[in-house]
Amino acid sequence: MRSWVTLLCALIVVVTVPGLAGHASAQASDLRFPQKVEAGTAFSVSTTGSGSATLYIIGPGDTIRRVVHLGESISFGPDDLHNAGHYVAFLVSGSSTQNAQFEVTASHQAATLSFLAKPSRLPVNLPNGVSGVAYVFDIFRNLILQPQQISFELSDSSGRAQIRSATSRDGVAWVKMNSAAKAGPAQFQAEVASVRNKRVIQQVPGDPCSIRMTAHGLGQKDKARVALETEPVRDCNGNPVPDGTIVTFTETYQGGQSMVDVPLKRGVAKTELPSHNGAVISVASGVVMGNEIRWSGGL
Amino acid sequence: MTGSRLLGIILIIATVVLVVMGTIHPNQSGAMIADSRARLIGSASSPQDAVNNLMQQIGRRTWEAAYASLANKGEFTETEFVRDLNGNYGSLRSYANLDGFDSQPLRASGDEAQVRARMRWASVVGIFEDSRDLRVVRNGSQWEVAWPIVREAKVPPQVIPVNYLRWDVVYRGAEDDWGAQDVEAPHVRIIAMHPVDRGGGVVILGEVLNEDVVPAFVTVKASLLGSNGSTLATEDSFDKISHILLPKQVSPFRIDFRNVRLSQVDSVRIQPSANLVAASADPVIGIEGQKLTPLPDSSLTGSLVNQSGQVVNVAHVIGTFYDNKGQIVWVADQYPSRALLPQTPVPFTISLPADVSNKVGSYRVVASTYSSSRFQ
Amino acid sequence: MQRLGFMERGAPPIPLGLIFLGAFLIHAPLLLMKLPLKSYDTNFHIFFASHYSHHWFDPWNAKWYAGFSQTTYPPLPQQWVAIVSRLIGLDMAYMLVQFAAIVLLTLGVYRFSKLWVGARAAGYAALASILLGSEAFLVYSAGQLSTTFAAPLYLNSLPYLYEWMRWRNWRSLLKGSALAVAAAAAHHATLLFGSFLFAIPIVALAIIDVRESRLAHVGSFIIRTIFVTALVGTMIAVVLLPFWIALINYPVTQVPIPHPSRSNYILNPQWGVNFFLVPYGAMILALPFIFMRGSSSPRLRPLLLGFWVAFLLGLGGTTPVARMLLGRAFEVLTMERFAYWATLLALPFIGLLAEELIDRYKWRAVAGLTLAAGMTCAVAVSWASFRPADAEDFKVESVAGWLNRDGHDRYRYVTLGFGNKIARLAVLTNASSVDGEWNSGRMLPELTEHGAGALTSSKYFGKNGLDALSAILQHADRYGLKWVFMKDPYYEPLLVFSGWRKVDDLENRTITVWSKEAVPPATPIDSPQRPLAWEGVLWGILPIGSSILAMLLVLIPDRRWAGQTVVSDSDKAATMPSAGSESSPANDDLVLGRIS
Amino acid sequence: MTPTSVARKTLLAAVPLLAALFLSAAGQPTVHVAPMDSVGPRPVEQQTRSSIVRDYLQAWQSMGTALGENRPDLLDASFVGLAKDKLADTIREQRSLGIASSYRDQSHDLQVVFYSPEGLSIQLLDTVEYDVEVRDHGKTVGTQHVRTRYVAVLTPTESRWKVRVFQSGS
Repeated sequence: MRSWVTLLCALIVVVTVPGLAGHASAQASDLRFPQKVEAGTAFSVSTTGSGSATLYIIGPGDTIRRVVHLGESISFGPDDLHNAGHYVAFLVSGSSTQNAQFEVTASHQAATLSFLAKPSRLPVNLPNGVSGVAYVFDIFRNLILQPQQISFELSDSSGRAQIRSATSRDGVAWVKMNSAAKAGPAQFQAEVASVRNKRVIQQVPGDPCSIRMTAHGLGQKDKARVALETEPVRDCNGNPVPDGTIVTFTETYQGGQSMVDVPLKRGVAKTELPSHNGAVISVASGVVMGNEIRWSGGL
Repeated sequence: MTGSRLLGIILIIATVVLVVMGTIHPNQSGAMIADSRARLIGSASSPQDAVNNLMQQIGRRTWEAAYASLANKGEFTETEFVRDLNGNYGSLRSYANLDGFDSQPLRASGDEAQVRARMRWASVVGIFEDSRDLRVVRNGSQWEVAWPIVREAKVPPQVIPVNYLRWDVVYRGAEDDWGAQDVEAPHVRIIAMHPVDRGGGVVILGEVLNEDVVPAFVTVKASLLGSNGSTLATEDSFDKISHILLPKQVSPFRIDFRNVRLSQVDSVRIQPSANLVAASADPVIGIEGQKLTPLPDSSLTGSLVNQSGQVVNVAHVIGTFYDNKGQIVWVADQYPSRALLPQTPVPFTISLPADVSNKVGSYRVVASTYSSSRFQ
Repeated sequence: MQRLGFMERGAPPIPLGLIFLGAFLIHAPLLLMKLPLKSYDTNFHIFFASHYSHHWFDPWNAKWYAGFSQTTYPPLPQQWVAIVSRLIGLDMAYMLVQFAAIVLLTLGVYRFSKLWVGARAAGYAALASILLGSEAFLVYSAGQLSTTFAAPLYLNSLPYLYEWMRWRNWRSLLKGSALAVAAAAAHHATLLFGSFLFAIPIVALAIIDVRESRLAHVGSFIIRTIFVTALVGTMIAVVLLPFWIALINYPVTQVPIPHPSRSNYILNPQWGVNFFLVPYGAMILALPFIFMRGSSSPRLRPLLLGFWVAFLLGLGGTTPVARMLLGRAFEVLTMERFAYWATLLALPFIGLLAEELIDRYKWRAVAGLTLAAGMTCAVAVSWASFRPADAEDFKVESVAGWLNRDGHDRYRYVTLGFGNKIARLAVLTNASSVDGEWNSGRMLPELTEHGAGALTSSKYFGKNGLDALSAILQHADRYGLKWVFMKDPYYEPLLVFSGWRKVDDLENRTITVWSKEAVPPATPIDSPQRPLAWEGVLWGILPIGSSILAMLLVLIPDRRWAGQTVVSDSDKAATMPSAGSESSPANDDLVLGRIS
Repeated sequence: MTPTSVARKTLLAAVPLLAALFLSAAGQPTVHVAPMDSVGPRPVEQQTRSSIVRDYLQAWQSMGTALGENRPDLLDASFVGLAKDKLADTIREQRSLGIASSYRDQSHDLQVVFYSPEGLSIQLLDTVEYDVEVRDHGKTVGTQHVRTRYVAVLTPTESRWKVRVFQSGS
């Protein structure tokens, strides 16, 4: 039994090893391509022998098939290979094939930037709240892997700007910046070698700060109700809180409660609630509490 | 020949008898809901018969017959009667069918009696009850129901100024343009979460805040994780939440898990998700006269007042109940059956479990609304 | 050799060819107009057929209920539709198969009636079957292809089985058994209940005839009867094996779903019209005759009793009989099929009545009967227009188109207010739904626990329906359910308050599309109900094979009996066998050229 | 120990090695993934760690099949934007020339080098070995074994990570 296993293994080795060797030898090349070619540049390759042959260049970005004359050099124009990547070449002449591998690299000249700026909306005065990521591409939309100096600038509506620069690594650079204290749209720009890309970041007011309300009776109009109105609601940086923000009025009285969620309109929230003598009326927006009023003008 | 035809005569008689039996004592449990309630409308020889007959007619929506049987039909029109039961302005009642009823005599004399009729209506968002104390009066040998009409409120002619606050959303579009900005999803935050064991299952109670400056369409999903990190169950808040939250608005949420015990749960993963949504700040709903009713009818009552000029067809009130330490002990909801007309209070009642009722120290109610353009 | 004969009075019997021509003239135009497409269930059968046409050997259909097995429903007519659809498309294939069933019914009624009455009366019965209200109701209003396909096969099988029981005719045994098995492969309920309502009267008739005939031996008759029962039972068990496996492993235990045919037709007169007046039509006028004539002739009494039981069952909840006799099956079955069978059982009487009226009143009777039958048929055919399956006719092509584009079909969907259009939609779209119309095949707990039918019609099932809808919407994530197509605004508040958002509208804004965020794409449900591969192979071979076998077997010529003579006299002869002549009344072969 | 027994043992020991060689030739590529704990600026979530590798390897499969069968539609599942456009162009060129190329990846050595702060892009380097076989009108032109480094940028879509930049070179 063991001898059969031995024989089988020997056979496998005998069959496999020359195969592997052949595989390795297939990579031996007589075709001399430059090891690296910059995308969009012209170059030529010399050949040996005589007669005609077919040249195949295959890569994930480009495919070329060309009939060439052996013994002459093969020329490639700037438009022939412009996608960066690893290419394999075969020169087939009759039964013989010559192989080669080479790389097309991205141009060093940045032409476009993919700029990811996030978030598109954030509260004011938030440290490191804004992030920018830039990918640098050449004119053929190849990622430029060589380091590039990229400048990021975030300028708010008043013109104040934060500027940072970063060096790209493997084609990407990133920064984080603070949002400004003043609400409004801010311009966020990335720039490399005079190539710019802009984004707009909305800097919005933060939570309301110290909500204050007043209460007054409706008099003859409706004695049973009390009118409530806030002062203009602002965040802690003085920015007006946007209209539509909900302000909750709650009236608590003996054995009961009334409440209403009112949106800010033109900066203030106002409503009417049933009037109860001795009722405590409070105001809040989200988790921020405002002042309290003890109402003594009710029925 | 007479004998030979006897079988035929017997079969005909048996058929008639069987049909009569099936009609006098119908058992139509396999029939459609509306059909299964069909009964022979007999004579109203007692107050309860009169009420039962009326309820059957209401259940089968034979409005004309029901109205004709009333003792006080001179006080209102058939249209008003139908509107009382069937709703108006696209309210929840207009989406409801009588699912069942029971009647309970309260008092009776020779010529007059009072019977309480509890009607259970099945609506698209669940069951609601309508209880009416009916006066039943004798008319000759028959009894007739005097229907306590609830007239739909009439809004006085007026001009209500409208300055709509409305958000619309324009998205970037489907084309792929890497790095181009799209509008940011709203930021929401869970500000409270409390799991409790209840009724053979786990209930997650909590509150979510829209901390952004734009409206958010919010859904809260929760997963119960076992001790080995495996997910025991995942559910979402479904309608036990106010899905559209305006900036800085807070909504309670409740997520029910059946057949899981809290002891099996190692941790809870809450996943709030928020999307930008076109929304309007109107209508503004005041929730007035909120009052806790103690046991045995433990509930929170109050009334909704539509402070805007737009009719709200269906409203949804959700109550958050806290203990004295401020921890959420229960979240419950109700859909009032009537439409909210401008400036017209509509009562609501949120029922509370008896055991929770004792613990409630404070509460908070939010209302969300549905307005269909078809009824404006 | 003695043989049974009937005294034929007056006019000769109507040739069967003429009856077939009548069936063609009445039903072919209606079917060419695709009238059944408006019915309740036609699209359901087409949906099943559509699946067979794409996956012949895989009965697992992922398009409904997130996946269900079609082995839960005998496949024969749908498989024939699938085969024929390769040539003429699904819709016309359905019409053709339905037409074949109608023609087979005339033949079946003729042959079945000939067991009870003379050839002339049987011819009238066959003619009446063309205009039968219940047939037209089932074809054009209910769309019950399986029922109307199985009944003719069964009716054609019974005379052969009678022949075997009485005369030990082996060819008849083969033919009758094959046809009975094919009938079972077409519809299980027809087999289960038809065996009682149709076969027991036949057995009783055979007993009567055997007792009156001094030639046959009762003992051997009993053995033959048991043998044929066992044979047919075994064959059916084998041919429908995947069906039995599904039924045994997953019995229909879901909460019963209400159906109007179970209501009391007097207390709910609208259903009385639908399930009694329309199917019976002018036959109601003949009911006294049926009872009187059926009871006056001992040989007709088994038929009368069979008719009476079917009649009572067909009355649904109008009498307590159906509930008592059927037990839980009452909550599962729909009752209109019993009315259909009752009318089929009544047809021999109708044939007799027609014969007598024509003999007595000549052309006046012919005119009156034609008018009555014609009106019955006309009302039943047009009933689908008076009381359409859908309140509104609308197209679902736009919905299917929407689902099939932009990867929408990666998610599941549900419709609201689409009625039985969901089957048509399921045929057209690649997407899968959690809803469906084949309630016995569904396994999703959200659907089986609530006692409601299709989600698309939830509101008609009251609280149960709405609970089922809520439950499935609540578990949208679980099933990859991302889309709701809403035709009926009734459901809008539920969608709004439970977190669904309107994302699109179709068909001139009459259909709105609602979506739920963050629902993961649908994944196949790993269901233990999924049939094994060998079951799929059996399902693809045996039922259709049984029908092909039946067709081949009926082509075998019957042995001809020598010396056909007609004996006996008086009107009794029309309903009683002559003691002096013993023959197989069923020896009219199914091969058309040799009939009549 | 005799020389025969040594030879026999050596051969026996070679059996699993050879089996592994055959298996790897016939089956999936070998994959090595560098730890992602120190990737910045955003830490890689546990779920992303597995999905990113799975989706990237799936992209190789898709690319191999798409280039082998000249079917650009097969790219949709795994590629987006630039990468998809470039590969689709290549397939169109191949198809017009009657050429097909088969990519059989044998090993991947993956290293995630950048995960953007907002989580919208992730960059990885892949030292990959693969065989590329070229056929002209169905006739094999030749096969070459390639070892190179790929830079890939993946971005999240609704259901998976898709390759947006796919470029070899150092």
